[in-house]
Amino acid sequence: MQADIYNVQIDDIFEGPMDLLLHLIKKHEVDIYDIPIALITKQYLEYIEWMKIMNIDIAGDFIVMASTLTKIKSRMLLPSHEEEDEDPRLELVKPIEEYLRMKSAAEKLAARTLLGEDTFVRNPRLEDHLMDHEAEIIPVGLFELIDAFQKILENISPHERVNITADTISVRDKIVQIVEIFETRGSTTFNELFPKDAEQSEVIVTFLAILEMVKLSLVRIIQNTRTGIIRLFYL
Amino acid sequence: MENIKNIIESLLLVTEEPLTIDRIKNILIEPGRKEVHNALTELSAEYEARKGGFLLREVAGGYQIRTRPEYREWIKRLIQPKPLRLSKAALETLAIIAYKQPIIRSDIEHIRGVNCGGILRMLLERKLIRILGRKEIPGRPIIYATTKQFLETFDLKDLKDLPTPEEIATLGDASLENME
Amino acid sequence: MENIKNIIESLLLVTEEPLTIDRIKNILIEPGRKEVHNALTELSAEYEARKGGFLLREVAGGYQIRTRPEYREWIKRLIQPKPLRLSKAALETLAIIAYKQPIIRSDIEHIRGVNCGGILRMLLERKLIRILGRKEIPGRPIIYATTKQFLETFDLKDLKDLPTPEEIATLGDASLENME
Repeated sequence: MQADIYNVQIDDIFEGPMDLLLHLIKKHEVDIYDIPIALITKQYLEYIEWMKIMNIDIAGDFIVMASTLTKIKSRMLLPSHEEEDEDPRLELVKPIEEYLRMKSAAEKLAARTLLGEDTFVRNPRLEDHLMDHEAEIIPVGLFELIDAFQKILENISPHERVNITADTISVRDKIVQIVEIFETRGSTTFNELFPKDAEQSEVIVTFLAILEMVKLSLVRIIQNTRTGIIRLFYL
Repeated sequence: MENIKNIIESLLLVTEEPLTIDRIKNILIEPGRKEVHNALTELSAEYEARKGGFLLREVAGGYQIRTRPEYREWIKRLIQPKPLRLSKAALETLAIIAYKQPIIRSDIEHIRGVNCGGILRMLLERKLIRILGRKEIPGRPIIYATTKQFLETFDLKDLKDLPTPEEIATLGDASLENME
Repeated sequence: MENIKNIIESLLLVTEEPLTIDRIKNILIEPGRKEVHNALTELSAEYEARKGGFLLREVAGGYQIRTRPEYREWIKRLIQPKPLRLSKAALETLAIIAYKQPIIRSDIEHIRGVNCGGILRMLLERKLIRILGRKEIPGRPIIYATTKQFLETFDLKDLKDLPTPEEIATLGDASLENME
């Protein structure tokens, strides 16, 4: 029971077996090309033992490294028959070298002027750059808006028109809803605010909400003269 | 077209991603690659000379106007940047992919000595790496590579621009020191 | 803070919306409204003098860096939405779905006389069509329909405005030409 308290993630201590190995090499200030394999293996196993006692969840990777170390150690003990026999420790040195190279590469990457950290780019609102003296897009007046609204009302099926339920959405709630749409997308078309299956009462509330938002200068409404699509922009 | 420099500047100001010379050339129609390149060089020199709030960077194969790093703290007061904040483990994994790409997961894990499934997923989600395809060996493992976003984030012109890792000679090396 | 002008310039470069003097003042802490205002005036004068690609506009109660209106034609060429490039087969499939939706795959293939799994996947990826559900018949085949993106791509107010298949075909060709 009490052991649970000490249930530590291995990542908090050593990222992996390579990190533990490097920690030991560094601690003893030994040359990676001349690792005192017996000493390092002994200490490595002690660490694992300690981790077990501390109830640290030991990943299989640590065990694999332990067996590699033990294997190298035993091969070192065997008398070498031939001069040109490869040093068994090379099996360890090459991966360590590679790992250190990659660690150094990671450090160098982290030291660069990072986008979003040290330097930033422009986040342009494209319509702003096109809006200036834009002939094709005109600000929408109230009449155009009402025309569009009438079209939407015409599209509501008669069935929906009579079906007015008690829990209608208030204008203020609707404004909040519309603002939420703006906050995720920045702009919306007029028609999108009126779902096809909307009830008449909701359509009216939506329309009143838009008018209120225009009055409060919360939105800018423009219409593309070519397509007739009315678009609302959040200011 | 005498004001090619100004037009390019206006394009650079509007674009969201680095603009390649070819892209600019196609927009401008008349001028050739060389004129576009010269205009960009002039703009860059101009920004350097005036030492204002921004500079021109060649990055991910294109050009981009970026704020000067010295003003980062002020900009962070203005916008809530999506922090890059990669853990040491994630950075190492990313470095391995960057230097060894195209690479499969087991090769990455072989170098790092640990499982890195979660990290790969995170790097994929953040669009720093991408799936290149599958290796035609048993199990058809996924091949990973870095993205354009990686180049942009780390301010690299291209993959050749990657900093060379220190060759590790002996203990006491900088990398070993910085391990903690 | 001698470089207040540069800091403000970097802020203006990054922001999406016009920055008010108060907002800038709050970010910079030390300088008052007057100093911020002066810096903005200086920046504006500087941009006017150099007559580059952009200017400073006072808009919606704040300040914003915008491209010079004389370059808008070039900018339009830059930010033109990527033209939709669909093969004839894809356009046909899309047209069938648009006109016959909701429709299942076997019905599409019946009309076209060929397998169209790959095309459906591509159209789904491009968000031109979507999966509406499954038909409650043996095999529970997937039902396809067009998306809002489809309407936007083809500049349609709603499905009633759908042009004839012939008209769609020419639309596709026109986009193809614009690509060059």
